[in-house]
Amino acid sequence: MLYPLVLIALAAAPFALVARFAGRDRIAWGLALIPLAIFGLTLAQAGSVWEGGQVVERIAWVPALGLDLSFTLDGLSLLFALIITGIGTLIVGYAGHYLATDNGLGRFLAYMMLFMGAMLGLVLAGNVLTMFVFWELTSVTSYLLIGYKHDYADARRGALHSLLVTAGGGLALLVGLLLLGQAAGSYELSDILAAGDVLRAHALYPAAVVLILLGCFTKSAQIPFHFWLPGAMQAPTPASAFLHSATMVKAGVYLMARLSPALGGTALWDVTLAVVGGATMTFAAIVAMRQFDLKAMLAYTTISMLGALTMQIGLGGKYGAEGVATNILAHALYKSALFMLAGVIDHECGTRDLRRLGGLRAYMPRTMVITALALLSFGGIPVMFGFVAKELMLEAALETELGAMLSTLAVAAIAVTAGAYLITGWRLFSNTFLGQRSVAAMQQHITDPTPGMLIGPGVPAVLSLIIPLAFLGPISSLIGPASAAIYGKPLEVKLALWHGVNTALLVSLGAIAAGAVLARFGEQLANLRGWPAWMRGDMIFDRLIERTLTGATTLTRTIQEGRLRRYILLTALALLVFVGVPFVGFGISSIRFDLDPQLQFYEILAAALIPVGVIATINARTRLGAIIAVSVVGAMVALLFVLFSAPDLSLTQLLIEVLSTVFLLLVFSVLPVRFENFSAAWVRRRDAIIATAMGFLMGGLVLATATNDAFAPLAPFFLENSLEKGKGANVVNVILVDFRGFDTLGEITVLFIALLGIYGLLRLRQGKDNVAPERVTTTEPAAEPVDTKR
Amino acid sequence: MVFHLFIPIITPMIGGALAVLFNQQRLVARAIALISVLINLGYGLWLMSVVPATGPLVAQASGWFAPFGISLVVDGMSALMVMLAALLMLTTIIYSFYSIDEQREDHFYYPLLLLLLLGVSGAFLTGDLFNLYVWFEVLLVASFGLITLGGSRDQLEGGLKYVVLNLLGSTAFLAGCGLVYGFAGTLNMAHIAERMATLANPGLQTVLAGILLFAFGSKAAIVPLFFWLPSSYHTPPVAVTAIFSGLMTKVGVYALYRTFGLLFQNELATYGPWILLLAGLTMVIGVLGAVAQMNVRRILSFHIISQIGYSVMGLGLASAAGLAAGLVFTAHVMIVKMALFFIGGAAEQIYGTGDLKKMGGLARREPLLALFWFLGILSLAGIPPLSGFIGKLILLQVGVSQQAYLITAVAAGTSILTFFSMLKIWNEVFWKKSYDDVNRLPRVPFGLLAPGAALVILSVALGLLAGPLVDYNAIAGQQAFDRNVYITAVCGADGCEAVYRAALK
Amino acid sequence: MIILLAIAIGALFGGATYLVLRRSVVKLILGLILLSHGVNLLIFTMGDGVRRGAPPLIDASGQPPAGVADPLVQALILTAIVISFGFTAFVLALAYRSNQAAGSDDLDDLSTTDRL
Amino acid sequence: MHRNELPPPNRLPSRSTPRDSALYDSLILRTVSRLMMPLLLLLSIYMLLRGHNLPGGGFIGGLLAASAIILQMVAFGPKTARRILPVNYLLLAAFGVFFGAIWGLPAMVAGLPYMQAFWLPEPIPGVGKLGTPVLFDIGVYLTVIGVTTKIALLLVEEPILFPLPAMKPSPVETEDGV
Repeated sequence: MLYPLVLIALAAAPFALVARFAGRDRIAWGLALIPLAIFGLTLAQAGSVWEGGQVVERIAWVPALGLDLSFTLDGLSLLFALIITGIGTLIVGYAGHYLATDNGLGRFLAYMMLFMGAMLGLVLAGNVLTMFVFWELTSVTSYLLIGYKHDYADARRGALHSLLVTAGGGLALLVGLLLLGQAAGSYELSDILAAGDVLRAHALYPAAVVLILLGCFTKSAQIPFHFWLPGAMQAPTPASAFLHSATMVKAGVYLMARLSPALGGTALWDVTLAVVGGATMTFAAIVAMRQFDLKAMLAYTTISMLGALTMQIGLGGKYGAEGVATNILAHALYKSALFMLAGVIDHECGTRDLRRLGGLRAYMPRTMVITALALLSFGGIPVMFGFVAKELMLEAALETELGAMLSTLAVAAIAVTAGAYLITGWRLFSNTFLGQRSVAAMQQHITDPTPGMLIGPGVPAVLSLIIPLAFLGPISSLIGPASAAIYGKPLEVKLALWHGVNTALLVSLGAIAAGAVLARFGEQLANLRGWPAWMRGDMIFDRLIERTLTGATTLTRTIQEGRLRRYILLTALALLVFVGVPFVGFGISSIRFDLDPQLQFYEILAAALIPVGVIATINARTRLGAIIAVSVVGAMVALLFVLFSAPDLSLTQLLIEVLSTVFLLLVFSVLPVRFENFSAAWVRRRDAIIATAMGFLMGGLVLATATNDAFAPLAPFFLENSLEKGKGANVVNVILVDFRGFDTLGEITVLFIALLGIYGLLRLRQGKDNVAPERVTTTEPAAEPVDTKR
Repeated sequence: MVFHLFIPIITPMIGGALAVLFNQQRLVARAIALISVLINLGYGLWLMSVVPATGPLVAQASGWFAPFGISLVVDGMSALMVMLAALLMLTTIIYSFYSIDEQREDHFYYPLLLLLLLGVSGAFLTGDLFNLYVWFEVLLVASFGLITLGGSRDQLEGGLKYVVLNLLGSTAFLAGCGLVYGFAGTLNMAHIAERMATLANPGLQTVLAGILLFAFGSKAAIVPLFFWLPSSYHTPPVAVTAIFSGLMTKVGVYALYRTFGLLFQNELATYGPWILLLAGLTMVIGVLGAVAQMNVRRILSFHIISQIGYSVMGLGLASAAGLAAGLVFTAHVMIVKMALFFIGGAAEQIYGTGDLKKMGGLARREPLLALFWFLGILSLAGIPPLSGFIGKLILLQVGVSQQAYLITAVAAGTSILTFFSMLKIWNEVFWKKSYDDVNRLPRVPFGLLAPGAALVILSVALGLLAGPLVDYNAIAGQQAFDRNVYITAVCGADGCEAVYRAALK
Repeated sequence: MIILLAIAIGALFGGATYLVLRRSVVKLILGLILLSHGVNLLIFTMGDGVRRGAPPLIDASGQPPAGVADPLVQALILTAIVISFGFTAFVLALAYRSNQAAGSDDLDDLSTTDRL
Repeated sequence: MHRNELPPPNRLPSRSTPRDSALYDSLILRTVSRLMMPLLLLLSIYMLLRGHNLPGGGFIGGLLAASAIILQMVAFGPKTARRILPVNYLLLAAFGVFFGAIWGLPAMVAGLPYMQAFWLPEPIPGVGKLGTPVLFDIGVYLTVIGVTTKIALLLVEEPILFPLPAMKPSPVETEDGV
């Protein structure tokens, strides 16, 4: 019952296109029934998971490559699947309102459903290659969603960045997974997870870990790959809410969590994750404080939380596992709500710039309440779900086995981050809802949106409050198996709002206090100048792209520079290397000189006239002289043929020589009568050296091969059978028309085709552009429109 | 002995001659072309269905037995290639119906296509080295005719480079052919393989293998022998570029596989690392060329080179699994690359230019074209579940399992640049707002869209149903890498040398 | 004899290489012609020995004369000669047309299709 | 059916009137070629027929015949070539390939490999033994005549080649790079 879930979501994509033709919001809520149904179906299977079991399925795809579509539902997959479909339901419905006036809604929803299917497949995959398949699909659908408003250069840029970074990481991941599979002897997750000890001792382990982490870090926007995520905010807000906060970016976290029982437990894995995660968390939290764009602010806090999750996986232990699972859920709830709310504000006010907003409490009271709930959870204020999650994070930092130093650092980082969250949350809230109504917002009549639009953010925001108050028990049974999967061992989880007064609580309270104090100075902090360009990842990446382009252009100009003789030169040099080097190395010893005492004078003469003719051709000053010299060479070749027992060849050669000369004379009549020296002296010298080398090589090859009697030739067979079986006394002709008549058939076809080609060449002359006349664009392109509302 | 093995050769040959004779009636010429190709396609499919089970099929031209007569040998690799050649030619002919002007038709466009198919099929089928040369020349001269047909300045310029550099490669092949005969005394490929396996003069054999590597390398457009390709491929009509991209270099790859899988397998130990080096360079230089270009077809042309690197990588891995992987990749790239040429070409055709800077806005104007293009570039970049992913995965897997980490890394790294350069086209041609009013452009007619779309759908299908493809090529790779299978099929269990001795008493 | 032919072959290949590296389209073509001569002679020497006065014709006795020349290479060369004739004619026509289109017989002027 | 719009062909104005005069107006040449013509044609057929047993064959015969026709053409102009053999040489070449290829088919009908030889039991007087290889050789002969003559015709009919255009000076050789 697993793969149908994925299939349903994927199959819904074409269906979504219908939205183009019908009432927007209703269609969207109708479509939302599909994720809702998947949610229900998944939940229906939760029972067996909660009893400690797994649901496993497998469809053969490419068995020879170990690439099967295998699916497993365990605690961790279940948690993710429920988040994806649950939040997905709300967001699909929300999108109908958000994009109600957009003609592309159908396309948008189709991408969303595709993405949902891919994401479901990713978390349900029971085989790392299957997982990778869906991993890449999420990158691609994300690209399409970020670039949804592709008329704007920023949207294209953001989409390109996100795809290049995540797909580049994906490649590293693929190689890493292949190494992992190689080491474990299987690509099945269950086998890999069971082979933890073997893997950690394997020689490929470090390489595999580094590559896999590259994949995860890029996907989950860890430093220094974080920059694509703010760029991805070019996507329409429902997509941001779904992909870039609740689901896709967590794929990296998911994979790290998934593999940590097998790969974790080493300094390489644990410390890398803890340090990179911690750094990302703190850095992004501080950057978030300074943003003015609502979505950018949320994007940075998302990066921060992704760092926090990564860090907790690295910190490990029981609390690490519990913390990861709990934080994933808590974050998904409040962050998707916040994104949707940002969309609501944007939608209603026409801007999401904090400097232009303000005083909305009077006009959008419902929105304000929901925002407040979500922000409380985000800030980790007690009784909210975010608080429970943050406590676990602190426990993980305190209880980690990575040593006192890292533990202390982690605690400090969490405290700073928590404080920064408070500031961010406060800034967001106060600048939007409190104070005076700003000039920008005054120009239009502003109210709460339709209730339908508030369902999306409302449900998760309210859940953030209700869960810790009323449903900690049921949620524990969801978090428990998930934590167990991360921990790698069975785990009893009992979430609680109140753990008593312990270190975690104290730190937590300290952070709240510190944050409250800091909030007073928030504005000053926010006014700090932005990061210099060389420190901004997206700028660096732009420059990297630029450098790649210019580098590639320079390289290509150098290599493919246009002149035929340069190409010929390189080709000749390549031949000298490909053949000359092995010849000098291995073949030259095979040369034998057969000095024939009976050599006749005219034989020597004929052979000697060939080099003479060649040199005469080279040195010819006139066209006619060159043609004559070449003809002499041809005649001498014919003479050699007749001297050495080849009358047929000789005749043919002579006739062809005559005809070629006629053709040469005909065609060359348009070309200049006299030649000059075409090249500088040194060029001629260089070419002469290459030509000499070529001559020696070919002559040497002939000597080495022709004097070698390793094997008897086929020839006697033809001599023996020509008359009797071929009915002819001229063996050459019998070979041509019978023994190897098939060659001759091809040969006359060559002649015939050459004629067709020449006919076309001489009789068909078309203008410069064969396709259609060049269209002239005289006007400069208009500047691209600036997007004000996204 | 399978007497009808000649069908894929005879059909286009007689078809080509007849199409010239009836060239005055355009419809007749078209019909002849279509029918010939369909026959080849059907026969190729039949071959693919039987060869994995029966092993190589053999026929002797003129009835003279091997190693004296010319053998035709079809193993898994040949059958696949024969089928693909016909399939791709079919799409090209259909595309040509809608895109080729009447003047070209009057100047023997369809006969040239058929004769190109003749050369390609002959090269895939023959089991005789000199006969291979002849078919190479057939396909080469047909390609000369096609690339220059039309006679615009660009075509002539590019054509001259194409012709001269290819002639040099051909000459090297002919010389190599002669030297192989001089050394081994035979031309039958099975017989050559058998004699070479005795290692009578390993030094000389290494040199001979070097010549063939050069000759076929220049046909396959590996570094540093690719110059002819980007100089010329963007100059003829789209249909011609497309079929060239599908077939020409792949014949070179096929010949390289034969050379080192069969004739000079012993030399693979010596050349393997160097082939891998060349493969890596080919991938990187090719893709950087693509990154640098700003024209749809020129980008795609450089990609051909880059992808040849992957095909050659399969050979450099020097194992049956490597060949199988290379074949899977080659089959995939033949299909997808042609599809992209068709689709990009259709865009070029309606826009009147292939210059990225002048194009734009086609995502809205031509959603179907955009859809298939996007799927195509995903496939080319190796995104699952399309065929490109299978091709990339199998190559990387073999690379990893054979500890060829460096080339594996290069192959993986190259594909992100591939993706980048393809996205460049996507961004500029489809997503970017057009400076012009796109709605004034003519719509892409069905006939220009269908061939590319069909090939993209095929790529999707090959990805989703990759099991049979991979299984088939595993067998094909084994057949191509096991000299005894080939020799036994051609000369019997005792081998060609025994036949040779018996025939000469 | 083989050494004699080897020298001729070396000269042909060397001269051809030099000629195809020139800028003149005429010399390029002449180089290609020399190249085909070189290859033909090369194949010729690859036969079952190079013989004098023993063409591969079967006389009235019905038996090939002793020490007869290798007929196979001769057939191969015949094929090669004819093929290279076809190519030479094609290249001639192409050179003529490209010369006409570009208005120059300097090959270095023909580099627009690679311009980036 | 859709056709993309193409610019009008950039045909040369003189294209429509192919020249029809001798390339080299020489009495000796005319006389010699007139005398040689039948001889050469006969010789070519002789060469074709005896080829199976003595030096000769389809190639040599075809080349001889083509040389004869080309000689005539040089002396009297292209039209003469058409008078000697009133055929379209291009179609003759196509027919030659077709003719050569079909004689391999009878064997396949009999379930034998393509091009396997069939011989008439008795020799035909004046021709010798007749079999499919000989017929194939005739296909070769026709192809060679057709191709070679047609190429010459195409070149001769080029308006730019004849009469000779004014020579432009050869470029002064400067080396502007390597």
